[in-house]
Amino acid sequence: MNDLLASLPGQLTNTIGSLPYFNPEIYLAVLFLLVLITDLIFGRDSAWICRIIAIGGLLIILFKDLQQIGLLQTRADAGSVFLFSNMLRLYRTAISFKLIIDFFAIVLIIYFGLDTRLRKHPKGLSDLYTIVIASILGLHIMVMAVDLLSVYIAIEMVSLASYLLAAYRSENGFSAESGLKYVLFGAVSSAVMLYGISLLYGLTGSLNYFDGNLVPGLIAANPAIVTVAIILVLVGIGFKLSFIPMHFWVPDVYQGAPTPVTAYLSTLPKVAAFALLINFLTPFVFNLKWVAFDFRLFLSVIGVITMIAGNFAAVWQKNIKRILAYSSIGHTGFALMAVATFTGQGISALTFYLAVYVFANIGALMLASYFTNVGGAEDLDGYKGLGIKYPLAGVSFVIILISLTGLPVSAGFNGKLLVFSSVYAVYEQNHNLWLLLLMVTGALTTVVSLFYYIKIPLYLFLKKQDIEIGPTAVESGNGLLIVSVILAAIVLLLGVFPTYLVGIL
Amino acid sequence: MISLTHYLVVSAILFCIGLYVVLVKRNAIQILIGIEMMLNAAILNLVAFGQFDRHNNGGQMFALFAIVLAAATTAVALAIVLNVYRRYKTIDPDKVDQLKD
Amino acid sequence: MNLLTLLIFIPLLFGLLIVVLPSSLRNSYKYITLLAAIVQLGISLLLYSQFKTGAANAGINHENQFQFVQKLPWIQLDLGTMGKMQIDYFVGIDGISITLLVMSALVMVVAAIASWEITKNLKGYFVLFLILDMAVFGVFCSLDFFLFYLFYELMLLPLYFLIGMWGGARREYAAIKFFLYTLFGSVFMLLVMVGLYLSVKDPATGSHTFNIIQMMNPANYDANSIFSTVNHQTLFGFPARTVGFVVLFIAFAIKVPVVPLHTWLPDAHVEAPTAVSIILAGVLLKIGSYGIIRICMGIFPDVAVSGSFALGLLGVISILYGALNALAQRDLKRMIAYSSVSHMGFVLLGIASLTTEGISGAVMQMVSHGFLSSMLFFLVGVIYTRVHDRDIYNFRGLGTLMPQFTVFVMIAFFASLGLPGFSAFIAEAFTLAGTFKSGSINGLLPHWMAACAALGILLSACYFLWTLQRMFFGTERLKGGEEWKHALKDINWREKSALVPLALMALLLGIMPSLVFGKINDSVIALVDFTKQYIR
Amino acid sequence: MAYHALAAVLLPLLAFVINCFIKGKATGWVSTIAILLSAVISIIVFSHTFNGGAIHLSRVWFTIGDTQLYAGLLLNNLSILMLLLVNLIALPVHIFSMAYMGHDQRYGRYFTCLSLFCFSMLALVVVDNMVLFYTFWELVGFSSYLLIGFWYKKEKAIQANKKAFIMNRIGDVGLLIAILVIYAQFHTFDLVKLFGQGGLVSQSFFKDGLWIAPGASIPAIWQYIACGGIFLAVCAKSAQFPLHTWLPDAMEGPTSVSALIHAATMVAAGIFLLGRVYPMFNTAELDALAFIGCFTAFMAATIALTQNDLKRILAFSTISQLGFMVMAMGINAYASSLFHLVTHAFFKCLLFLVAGVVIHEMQHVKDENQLDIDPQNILYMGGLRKRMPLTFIAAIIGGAALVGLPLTSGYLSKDGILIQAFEWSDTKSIGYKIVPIMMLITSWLTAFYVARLIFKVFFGKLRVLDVKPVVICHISDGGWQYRVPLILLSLCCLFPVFSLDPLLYEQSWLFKAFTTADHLERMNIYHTIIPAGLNILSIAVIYLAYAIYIQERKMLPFAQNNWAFDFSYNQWYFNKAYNTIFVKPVLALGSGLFWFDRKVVDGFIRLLQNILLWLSKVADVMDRYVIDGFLHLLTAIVQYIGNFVRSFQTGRVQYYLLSMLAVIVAWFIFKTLI
Repeated sequence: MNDLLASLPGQLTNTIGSLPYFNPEIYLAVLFLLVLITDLIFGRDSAWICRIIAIGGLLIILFKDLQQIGLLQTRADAGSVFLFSNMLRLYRTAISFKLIIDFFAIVLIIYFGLDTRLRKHPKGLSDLYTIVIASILGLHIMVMAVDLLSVYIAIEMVSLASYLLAAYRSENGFSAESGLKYVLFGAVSSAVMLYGISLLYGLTGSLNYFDGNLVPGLIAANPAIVTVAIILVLVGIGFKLSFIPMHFWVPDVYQGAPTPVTAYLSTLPKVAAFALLINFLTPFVFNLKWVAFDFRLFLSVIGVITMIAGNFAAVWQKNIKRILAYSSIGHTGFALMAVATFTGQGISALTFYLAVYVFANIGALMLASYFTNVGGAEDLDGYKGLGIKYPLAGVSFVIILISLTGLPVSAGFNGKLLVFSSVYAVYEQNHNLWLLLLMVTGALTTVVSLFYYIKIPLYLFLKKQDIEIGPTAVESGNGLLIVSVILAAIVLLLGVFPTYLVGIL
Repeated sequence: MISLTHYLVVSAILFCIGLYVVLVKRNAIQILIGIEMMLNAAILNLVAFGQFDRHNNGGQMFALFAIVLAAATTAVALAIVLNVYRRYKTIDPDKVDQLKD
Repeated sequence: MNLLTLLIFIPLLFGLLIVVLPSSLRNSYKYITLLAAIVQLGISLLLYSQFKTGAANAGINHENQFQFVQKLPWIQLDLGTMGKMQIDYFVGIDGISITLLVMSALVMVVAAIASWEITKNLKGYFVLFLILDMAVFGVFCSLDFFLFYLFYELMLLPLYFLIGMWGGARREYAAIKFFLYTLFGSVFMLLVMVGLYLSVKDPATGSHTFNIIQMMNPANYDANSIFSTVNHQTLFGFPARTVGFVVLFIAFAIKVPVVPLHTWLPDAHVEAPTAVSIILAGVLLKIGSYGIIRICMGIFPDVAVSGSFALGLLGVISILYGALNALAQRDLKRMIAYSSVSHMGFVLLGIASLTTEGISGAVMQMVSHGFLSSMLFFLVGVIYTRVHDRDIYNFRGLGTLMPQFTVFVMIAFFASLGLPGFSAFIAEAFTLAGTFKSGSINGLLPHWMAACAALGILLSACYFLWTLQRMFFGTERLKGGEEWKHALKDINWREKSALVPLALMALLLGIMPSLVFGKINDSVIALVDFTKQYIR
Repeated sequence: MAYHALAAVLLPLLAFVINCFIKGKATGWVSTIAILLSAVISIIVFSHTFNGGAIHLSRVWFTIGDTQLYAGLLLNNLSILMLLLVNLIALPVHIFSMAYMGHDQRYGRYFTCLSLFCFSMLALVVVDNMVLFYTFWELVGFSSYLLIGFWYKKEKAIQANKKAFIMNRIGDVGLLIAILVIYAQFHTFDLVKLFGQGGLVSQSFFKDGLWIAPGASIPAIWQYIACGGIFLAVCAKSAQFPLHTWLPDAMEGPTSVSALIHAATMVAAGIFLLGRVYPMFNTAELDALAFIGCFTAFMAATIALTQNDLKRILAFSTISQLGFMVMAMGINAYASSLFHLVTHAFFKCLLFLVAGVVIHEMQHVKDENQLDIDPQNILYMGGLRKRMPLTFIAAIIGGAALVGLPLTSGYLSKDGILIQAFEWSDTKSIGYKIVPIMMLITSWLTAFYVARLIFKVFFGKLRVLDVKPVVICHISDGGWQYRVPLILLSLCCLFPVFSLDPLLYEQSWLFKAFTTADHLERMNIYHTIIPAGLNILSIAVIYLAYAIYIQERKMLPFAQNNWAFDFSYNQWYFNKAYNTIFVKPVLALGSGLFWFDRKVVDGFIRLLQNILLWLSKVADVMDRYVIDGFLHLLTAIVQYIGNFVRSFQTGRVQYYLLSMLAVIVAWFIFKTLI
C-alpha cells in the first residue's frame, strides 16, 4: 500500500499534465451530460433541441480536434504523447481518425432526424442522441487506447451504445432481433477477448503496449500460447471490424437495425476499430525480434478471404441494406490490405480510403432510406423505375455507387489507387507473394463488386416499373435528398481533387 | 497452497463451460449466464495473475472494470431480450431468425 | 486557351447547358448536341490544319516533339516515405492521334445526327452522349497515364446507360456484359499502371510520375523496381515486364476486340441504339488499338517485339474468325459487328509487323474503319427504325423500294470489302504489305501470315456480296408484307447528310491517302525506329 | 502525248461523274461522246508514239513511311495498243447500246456503269505501278459485276454476278499476294523498275533455295507462289481452267456488255497482265502456262459444240480463244499472243453484236406473239439471213475470222500461234507435241461449232414456226445504231487492217512491233504446211457441218443450184459414216466435258463454298457456346462461392457463434499442422 502512495503524486501530475491533450473527450463528456439533461428537462418534444445542441457541441469538438494538431506539432517527441500513465496515446493519425469520426457523427445526427421511420418512434429521438454522443466518446478513446484496459473499456463503451442503437426501434421486431443477435455475438466475442487479454497479462505481467514489457515478455513466452492469446484478442477487435469469421452478425444486424443506425454501425465503429488494430499491431511490428506470430500473413489471409466472401456473397442479395452490409465486409477486407503494409504511407492511404468509404456508405444508406420513404422500397424490386421518377436521387446514388466500386472519376477510385500504390511500394521492397495476392484479389473483387453495385442503377433506371406507386410523402425525403446530394457532390469533387482531403488527414 | 496452475485450470474449465452453455442452450437468459461464466473465467485469470503485479495492480483494476462492464452488458442484453420476447413471444435464439439469407 | 483542352471539354460545357435547360425545351437538346459535335469538328480540323509535320514533330517518345501540349500540375499527394504522388493534367498529340481526332469528331457529328431518332428521356441521353464524347477525346489526347485511365474508365458508365436504357430487347444483359468485360480489363490495367508509376522516376523532379512519355525511356526506371528494365523481376514466376504488357494488352484487346475477347461486341452492338453502335464501332474500338500502339508498344517495346508473333497470330485469327462468324449471321447488325472484328484484326496485324507500312496501314485502317463502320451501322439503323427488324432473311429486293439507300449500302459494302478506290483498300493492302515485308526485313512475322490474312479479304467479299444479293437484289419479298412496303421509305435528307460525308471521306482517303499518311509518317517512322533497337 | 493519253483515260470518268447526276437519254450521248473523243485522242496518241519508245510519266502519289508511291502512265507499245483497242471496241458498243438498251427504264444507270468500266479498263492498260494496276484490275471486275447484275431482279443474273465477283476476287487475292511478294523483294511497285529492260526482276536470280534480289532475299518458294498468284489472277480474269465457270454465267448480262467486257476487253486483261509481268516467269512456269491454255482451249471448244444458247456458244469460244492466247504466252509467242488478242477482240465483239441483234429481234418476235421461248436458243432460230442480210454478212466475216480462214485477221494471228507452237514443241521433248496437236484439233472444232452456229441461225427456216405456225415477225437489221457498229467491226476483221500480205503473219506491223530483235526468223516447213492443212481441213469441217445440219434434214434451202444438191447428195453416206466415226464421239466428248465442267469444276467450287459455310457455322457455335460458355462458367464459380458464404447465414445467432469458433479452431489446427 505504501509503495503505491509514493507513486501517487507522480500519477497526479501525470494526469493533470494529460488533461490539455484530453480536451475533446472532456468536451464530449460535458456534451453528453448536456444532451441528457436537456432531454430530461424538455421531455418528449425535445428532439430538435437535443439535435441542435449535439450538432453544435460536435462542431466545437471538431474544432478542438483541429486544435490538437497544432498542440502536437509544438512537442518535440515526434508528435506523439502518452496520457494518463500510458493509458492513451495521442498522435497524428489518431487525430485524423477522430476528425473523421466527429465529422461523420454530425452527418449522422442530421440523418437521424431526417429518417421518417425513426421519427415515428414513440420514445422520440432524444435518447438516441445521448447514446450516440456517449459512443463517440468511446470511439475517441478507442483510437487512442494503447493499454489493454483502456482498449477493453473503449470497446465495451462503443458496444453498449451500439446494442442500444440497434435495438432502438423497440416497436419493430426486426430491430429487436438484430439487437439480440448483436448483443449476444458482441458479448461473447468481448468475453473471448477478455480471456485473451487475461492470458496476455498473465504471460507478460503487463497490460500496456509501450512500457517495454509486453512484447519482450511475449517473445520470451511459449509461442503456442501466445498465438492463442493474440488470436483471442483479435477476435474482439475483429468483431468490431467484422472481418471473416467475425462477420456473421453483420448482414442480419445491418438489415434489422433502423437504416440510420446501420449507417452508424457500418462506419464509425469500423473506422475506430481500424485505429485500434493499428495501435495493437504497432508494438509488435516495430520489434524486429518478434517472430511468434506473422501478422502480415494473418492479415493477408484474412483480407483475401474477407474480400472474396463479402463481395461474392453480396452478388446474390436482393435487399439493399443487405447488399451494403456484405459490401462493407468486402471493404473491410480491402482496407486490411492497407494495414498489412505496416508503413506510414499505408496508414495514410487507409485513412483516406476509410474516409471516402464512410462518405459513400452513409450517402448510400441515406438514399436507401430516401427511397424507402418515397417509394416504400426495401429491396431491389421496389427500386424499379424509381430512378427515372426521382432523377436527382438516382443520379447521386449512381455516383456514390461508382465511388464504392472504385471507378474514376470518384473519391473511391483515388482511395483504391492510394491503397494499391502503398501495397505495391512494400511489395517492391520484399517480394512477398501474399501482398501480390492481396492486390490481385482486390482487383478481381472490384470487378465482382460491380456485379451487385451496378444492379442498383440497373433497377433504378433500366427496369421498367410494373406497378405505378403514387408519390408518397416526397416532401419528407427532401432533407435527406439534399444531404445525400451534397455527399455525392463531395465524393465527385474528391475524385477530381483528392488533394484537399489528403491535406486534412 | 493453491498454485497459479489451479487458478488457470479452473478458469479454463469455467471458460469452456461458459462457451458450451452459450452454444447449446436454447434460452437467451441461459446464454447470458454462459457469457457471464466466460467473463468470470477471464476475471479469475486476471486476479490470479494480478498477484505477481504488485506495482500497479493492473490485474485487480482490470477485474473491477470488467465486472462493472459485464453487469452493464447484461443489463442491456436483458432489456433487449425483454423486447424480443414482446415481439416473438419466445427467447429461444434459434426461433428468432427472421433476418437471414 | 489550349485548343486540345477546348476540344476535350467543349462537350462538357454543352452538357451542362442541357442539364440546366428545363425539360420544356427538350426538343432543343439534339440541336445543342449537334452543335457541340460540329464545334468539335471545327476545332479538330483547325488542329489538323495547324499540325506541323517533319521529323522534329514526330512525338512518340519525345515529350518536346508533341504538339498543342498543355501540362498543368494537378494532384500532388504527399505519400510520406515515397515522396509525392505527382499527377499532371498533360495533354498533347502527335501524328498517331491527330488523324484519329478528326475521324472521331466527324463520327461524333454523324452519331449526333443519328441520335435524333431517340424519343424518350432526352435529357439523360444527350448528357450521357456528351460525357462519352468528352471521355473519348480525352483518351486520345492525354499523355498522363492517370489522366488516360480516368478518361478511359469514364467511357464505361455513359455507355452502360446508353446501351442499357435506350437499347433493344436484351439490353440489360448486353450492357452488363459489356461493362464487366471492359472493367475486368481495366482493373488489372490499374494495377499495372500503379506498378509503372512506382517504377518510373521523372529525372527532372526525381519523384515518381504517371507521365507516359517518361515511361517510354528505359533510363527512368528504378533499378530494383518491379518493371525495371535492367534487372528482371518476376511476377508469379513470369518476367514482370511481360506480365505488365500482357495485362495491358488484354485490357486494350478487349476494347479492340481481339478474338477470343470479342463476345461482348456483337451483343452490345445488337442491343445498342444506332448512334451508340456508331460511336462504339467508329471510335471506341479505335481506342483499343490506339492504346496498344501508344501504351503497350510505347512502354513495353521490348516485350512487344518479342511477342509480336503472338500478336500477329491473334490478328490473323481475328481476321479469319470474325469473317467466318460474319458469314454465319442472319442478323444484319450482328454480321456487321463481326465484320468489324475481322477488320480490326488487320489493325492488330499491322501493328505487330512493326514496319512503317504495317503501322501506317493499321492507323489508316483505324481511320477508314471508323468511317465505314459508322456508315454501315447507320445504314442498319435506317432499316431498323423503319420496320424494327434486321433479319437478313426477312428482306428481299430492297433495291427497288429504296434505290438511293441501296446505292449507299453498296458503297459502304464494297468500300469495306476493300474495293480499290476506297480507304479500306489502301489500309488493308499496306497492312499486308508491311506484314509480308516484316518477314523479310525484321523477321518478326512469318510470310504465311500475310497470305492467310489476304484470305480475309476474300471472305469479306463473300459475306458482303451474299448479304447484298440476299437483301437488296431480286424481286421484292418482305416478311412484313404491304405495311413494311409502306414503312420502307427511301432515306430522307437528314440521313443523307449523315451518310454523304462518310462516303466522301472513305472515297477521298482511298484516292488521296496522303491526307492521313502525310500526317502520321514521321510518328510512324519514329515509332519503328524506337522499337527497332529491341529487335535482335 | 502522256497528257493526251491521260485525257483519253479521264474522259469516260468525266462521263461517269456527269451521268451520276443526270438521267434519261442524255446519259447515252454523254458516254458515247466521251468515248468517241477518247477514241480520237487515242488514235492520235497511237499514231505519234507507237514504236516510238516508251513514255513514262509519274508523279508522287503519297509517301508511306519512307517509301514513296508514284502514280503515273507508262505508254509503251503494249499499253498504247490496248488503249486504242479498248477505245475502238468500246465506241461501236456504245453506239450499239444506245439502241439495244433504248427501252430499258434504267438506261441511265447502264451508261453510267459502262463509262465506269471504260475508265477503269483504259486506266488499267496505261498505269505504271502494281498498286494502281491492282486497283483498276479490281475496278473492272467491279464494273463488270454491276453490269452482269444489271437486271438485278433476275435471280440468275444476281447469282451470276456474285459468282463472277467472288471468282475474280480469288484471282485478285492471288495477284495481291504476288504484289506483296514482289514488293517485299524489290521494295517498289513501279512496273518499269521491275519489268523494264534490265529491270530488278531480271537482275534477281535463284541461289541455293533462295530468291536473291538486289537488297533482299527470300525463300525461292515465294517466287513460285507469286507466279502462282499471277496465274490465278489470269485464270480468273481471262476465264482459264479452273476458274472459267463464271464467264458462261456472266452471259446473263446485256449482250452489249458481253460484247465489250466478256469478249473483247476485260477478259483480255489477263493476257495483258501476262504481257506486263512477262519477265517474272521462268521456263517451267511458262510451260505450265502453255498447258493451262492448251487444255482450256480444247475443253471450251468441245463444250461449245453442244450448246444451244447463242451467247453461251460464243462465251465458250471466247474461253477457247483466250486459251490460245495464254498458250501462246506460254510458248514464248509473245507477239502472236497479243496479235491474236487484238484480232480476237474485234471479231468476237462483232459476233456478240450480231448475237445481240439476233436476240433483240427474237425477243421482239417473242413479245409480239407471247411465245414461251428462250430468245437466245438457236434451236428456235433459222433462215434469218434473208431477213437480216447485213447481220448475216457480219456473222460470216466474224465467223470466218474466228475459224481463221484466209483473208481474215484471224488467219494471220491464229496460224502464227500454231506455227510457233510447232516450232516450240520441236525444241522440247516429244511429249510436248501434244500441245500443238491439241491446238490443231481445237481449231477444227472451232470451225465446226462456228459453222453450226451460223447454219442454225441463218439457214434453214425459222423454227419458231414449229412452236406456233403463224407468227407476226418484223425482223430486220435494225436502225443505224446497229448497222454502223457491225460495219465498222466487220472491216476491222479483214486482213488489210493488220497486214498487207494476207498470208504471212510475220509481215503484220503488229507482230513486228512486239517481236524482239533477237527473234530469229525461221522459214521452215511449218509456215506452209500448217496454214494450208489447217484451212483445207477447216473448210472440210465446215462443209461437214453444213451437211449435217442442213442436208441431213432433207431441207434444201437453195435447191436451185443443183451442183450443190448433187454434191451433197453424193456425200451423204460419207457424211453418215463421218457422223458415226468422228462427229458423234466428239459431240459425246463435248457433252462429257460440259458435264465435267458443270459438275466437277463447278462442283469443286461449290464444295469449297460449302466447306466455308460449314466452317462459319462452326465458328458461330464456338462463339455462342465455347467462349461465352467460359463466361458462364465464371459466373457459376461466383455463384458457388457466394452461396457457400451465404449458407452460413441461417439467422440463428448460436450457429453463427459456433461457425465462428469452428473457423478459429480450424485455423489453429491448420497452423499447428504446418
